[in-house]
Amino acid sequence: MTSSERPTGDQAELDVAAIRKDFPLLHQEQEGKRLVFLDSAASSQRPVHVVEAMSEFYYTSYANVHRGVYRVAERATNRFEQARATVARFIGAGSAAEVVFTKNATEAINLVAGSWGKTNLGPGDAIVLTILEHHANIVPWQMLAAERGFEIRWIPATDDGRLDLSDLDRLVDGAKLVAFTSMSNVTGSITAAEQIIAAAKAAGALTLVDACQSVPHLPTDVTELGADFVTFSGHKMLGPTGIGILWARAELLEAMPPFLGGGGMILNVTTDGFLPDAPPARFEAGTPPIAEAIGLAAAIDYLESVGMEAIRRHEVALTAYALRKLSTELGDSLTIHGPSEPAARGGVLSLELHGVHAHDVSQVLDEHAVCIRPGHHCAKPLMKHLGVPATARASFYLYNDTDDADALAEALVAARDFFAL
Amino acid sequence: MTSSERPTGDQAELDVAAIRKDFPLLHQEQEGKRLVFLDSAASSQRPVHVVEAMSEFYYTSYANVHRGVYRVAERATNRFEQARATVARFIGAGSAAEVVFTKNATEAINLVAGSWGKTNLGPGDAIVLTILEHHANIVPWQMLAAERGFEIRWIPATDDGRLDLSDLDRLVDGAKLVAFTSMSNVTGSITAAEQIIAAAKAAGALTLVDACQSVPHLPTDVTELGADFVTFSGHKMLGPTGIGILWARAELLEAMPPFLGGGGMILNVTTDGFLPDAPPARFEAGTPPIAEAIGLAAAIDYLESVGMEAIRRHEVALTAYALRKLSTELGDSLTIHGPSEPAARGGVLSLELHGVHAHDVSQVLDEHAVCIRPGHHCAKPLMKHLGVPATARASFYLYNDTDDADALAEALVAARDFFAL
Amino acid sequence: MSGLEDLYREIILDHYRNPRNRGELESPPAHRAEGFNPLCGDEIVLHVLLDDDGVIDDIKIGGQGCSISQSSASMMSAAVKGKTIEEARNLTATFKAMMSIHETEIGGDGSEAEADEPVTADLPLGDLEALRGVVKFPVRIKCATLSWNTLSQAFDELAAEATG
Amino acid sequence: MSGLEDLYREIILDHYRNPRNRGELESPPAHRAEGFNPLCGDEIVLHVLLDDDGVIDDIKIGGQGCSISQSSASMMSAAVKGKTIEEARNLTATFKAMMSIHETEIGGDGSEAEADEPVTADLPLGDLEALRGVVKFPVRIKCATLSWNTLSQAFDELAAEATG
Ligand SMILES: Cc1ncc(COP(=O)(O)O)c(C=O)c1O
Ligand SMILES: Cc1ncc(COP(=O)(O)O)c(C=O)c1O
Repeated sequence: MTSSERPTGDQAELDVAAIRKDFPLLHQEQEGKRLVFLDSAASSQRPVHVVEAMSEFYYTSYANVHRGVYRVAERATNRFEQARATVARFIGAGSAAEVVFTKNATEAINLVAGSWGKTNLGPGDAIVLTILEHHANIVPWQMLAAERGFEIRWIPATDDGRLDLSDLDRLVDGAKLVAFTSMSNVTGSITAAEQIIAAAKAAGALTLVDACQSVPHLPTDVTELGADFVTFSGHKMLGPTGIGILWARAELLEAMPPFLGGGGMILNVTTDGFLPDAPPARFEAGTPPIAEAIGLAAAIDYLESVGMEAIRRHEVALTAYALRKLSTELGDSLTIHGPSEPAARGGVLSLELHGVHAHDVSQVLDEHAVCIRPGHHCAKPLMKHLGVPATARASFYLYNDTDDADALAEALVAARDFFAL
Repeated sequence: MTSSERPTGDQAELDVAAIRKDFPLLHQEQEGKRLVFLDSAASSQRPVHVVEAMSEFYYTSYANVHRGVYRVAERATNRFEQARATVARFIGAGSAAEVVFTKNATEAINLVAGSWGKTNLGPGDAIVLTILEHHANIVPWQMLAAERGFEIRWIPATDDGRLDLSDLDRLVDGAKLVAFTSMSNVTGSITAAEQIIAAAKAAGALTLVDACQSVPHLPTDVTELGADFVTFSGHKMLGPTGIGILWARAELLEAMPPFLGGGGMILNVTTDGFLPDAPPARFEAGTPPIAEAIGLAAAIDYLESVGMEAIRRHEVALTAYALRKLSTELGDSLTIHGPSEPAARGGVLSLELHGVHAHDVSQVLDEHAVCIRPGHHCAKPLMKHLGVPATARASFYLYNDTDDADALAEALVAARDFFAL
Repeated sequence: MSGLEDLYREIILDHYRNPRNRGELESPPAHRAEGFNPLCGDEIVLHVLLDDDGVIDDIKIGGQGCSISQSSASMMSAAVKGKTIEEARNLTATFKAMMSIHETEIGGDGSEAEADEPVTADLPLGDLEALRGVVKFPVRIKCATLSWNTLSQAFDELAAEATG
Repeated sequence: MSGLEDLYREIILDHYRNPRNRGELESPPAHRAEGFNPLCGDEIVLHVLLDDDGVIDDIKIGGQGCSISQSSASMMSAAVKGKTIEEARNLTATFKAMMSIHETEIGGDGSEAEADEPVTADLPLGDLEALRGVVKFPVRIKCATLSWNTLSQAFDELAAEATG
């Protein structure tokens, strides 16, 4: 509210006020204050463009896809497949056939475990995970390991919540898969994907990148990255709920057996058995998230119109500002987990206000209309490593600015004072 | 277009003109003709109420569910759980905790196979399916059977596409599960669920009812039905894509291991393993279809405001009218698969225009703005049984009336004449 | 911040800052039970020691959590110490009845059924009354009930051991 | 119904009603290949008999399908009979190039890559030109290409047998 009075050089590149106009949810007030939404790492808000693209689709072109001959069904199928092509282009995939639509990133990882993992992992084998992982990239592997009896190794973390890669070569030696997050959803730490992928390749292991936190915030090129599997979710990148993405190299998908069975993934079915179709259809049993794919494509259009490079620069600048501001205002009473260097991290700040539990911090902040998320953020092994039961996580996106960081700092001071002995 | 001139006694109960006003897609014209949408068995259209409920939710109350303390997140969680309660009430479930949200009905069936099936079926065991099944209720069991080595038995069908239950007791004897459709998506035949469930119970087998085609069109009470698992999809009942439902008896869900692993389904995770949460959370790994649940609840509100009994009566009357009309206009040149008695079937007509392939029928009908679906309808075993490669399927819903049936008959006559030798 | 003062009554903050019965007991003879709030990561470790008449001889609380879950656990420990299992169960029912108004709305975990449990007693809650304000903050109800649910779990486990 | 007449040219309907080379060949010596259109259930069963010089000595078509897939198969059989594998492959490329304009849009099955295949020939298509109208009906392209894809599959299988 006082942004015009303050230097905004840090983030002048994005016209945040104009962007915010596109996000109706951000226009609301709470207790007479502008809502400050700092929970995009859990799920982003979405611009009218996305919501209206879905409404327009439902109102003009909706039908089930892939099997209809009539024009409306043909339109629906075309738009659905165009959405797949949009996703493919956005992440630099070699072909749209490498893009599989799932219900969320979690299903995408379960798909890799249940299809590739089930046919390639057994007793004597090993895979490598990291202590930074979200439960989505842990539990599917633990479930499979319980069934198939392979070893799970863990890349440890440093005290400030980055990966400790000092022992990388030994850890990946003999492993069949290295599955890791591109950016921690707790510490914001950006992992050294190139280094891990190179080490995995040298060891003959495949790589899965859980890119949930990076695809929405950083330019992504899966081909350049050289990974084998990349997974992410629509709802964290301005898209709707109900859709996630698995990208995988075409040869891998072609060699993988189906994950879920049903309509749309077969060439033939008799009472004796079935013949699976080619990817990506093979992995999309049942009616897919049709309107959600249209919404996701609209979200990508929106992100591209702002520019992924610009979004990244904006977030780095905003994170730098917030780190400074919070340490000025709260000093020793606050620990911010994660790398101190803004360029090494995304706009995710995991806060520990000393003597105040994250739940209580979040409760007080809500009174100030500041929305953050307390908890383990589905990363309990990392919480244990950091020695905290929970953190209060504030996360930025393209619609946040220094006003929001100021509001966060102010509310945190109030929380500290409220709970002061 | 001439409905005012014709007797409408058959279906006077529903004000179809008023209902149609709520469905923007149905307002479009194609080649100067009103669009006649007869593909609801594949996926229904949706009223503004449903689309607007989702938009409103995204604009005012969206946040990821279950973990936020701030008010917006609390609102989102409440509305999501209220949607679950709405579904539970709509189908007569004992408790909302018996309702699991999946991405579609196909995932719901795969969940039962991958969780209950995987822990309960092995060599020497048998399950029973029917020749009427959709691939969604075949392929998951074939995949599991290939892995675990149990037998699949098949309830045969009669020539007119109903179940042949003459040998039911012998077929279910010693089986652990009987999984069957409540209504064929090809022949419209309503199966004798009570009889099958009673026989299964007597044999000590559990039952899974694929209710995709009945829940949208008939009053449903799962408790009264006495089944163990019931599955259906949102998109066939005026709801959005991206959401399906598994209902199961609480004791069953409680005893079942997780299906997909990830965030939201655990009590605790360490590097050594994880502790699953209680149902339904146990079966909802990752960010659920949040907005889709809101949309589905709105769809249920809409259906209830019209009345499920009234919808059923309307469809029976309309089907009776269509069966008469088609046989009058097309006589011997047309075969309509399925029971001839309207009360024994849903509003799904699988047509075979002699000498004209379903694909070609559908193409000609599209020129008349009549949308039907040609193909195997994901029921290849049934197609084989009926001795056809494909049928042209027309299906009715609450927004269809005798005008639509007339348009269908007229377009079919044109198709016959076009391809006549 | 009037809403906040409703939630964070002085007595709650006092129990949070000076938790009663904090610690562990040797197990056995004490029974150990662990509870998780999967939504936020709060954990509670209860140790309950019963005498031969089924009276709670001692109870200790471990684990980590927010002010609401910690103070509720602390107050609970003080309230049930010296009580029989049945008395403690009745107190639990009374407390959960106070909390149940909204629990069904945010549960999604079958807690609905809980709300239907017959409330077997309507006991005076004493200090615990201070937690009534939590009802206005539905997400926090699970914090307040965590220790109580864990206590019920401990009793169930003990009963299962006895019969099993 | 001008659109329809574009799709259903007289020659297409003629091949549909009077399919050429309908039937089976003994296998071996003929090679048998099966193709499915998963979208609609159309099936095609090809039998191809090659002579020692790799010339298509005989070809027979079985299976069921719509007018577009059946007539395309019929025309294909007439067009490739007496041709070498290479000539037939070139004809396939030419035909698929004519059809490819929209195939990528509705494929979702990796057909995009196909469209990028170098078109190794631009042969006269003769009767097959009549299928050009299908391009305006993208959903039907898969009907028109089913027999051609199955022919390519047959050649691939033969090549694999020869080298394997
Ligand atoms: C009888 C039946 N079962 C299962 C399904 C699968 O539903 P979905 O595609 O929504 O998973 C359908 C719909 O296609 C159906 O008609
Ligand atoms: C790093 C990371 N991985 C995986 C996930 C799971 O995503 P979803 O819940 O959309 O499946 C999330 C989001 O919660 C995440 O932040």
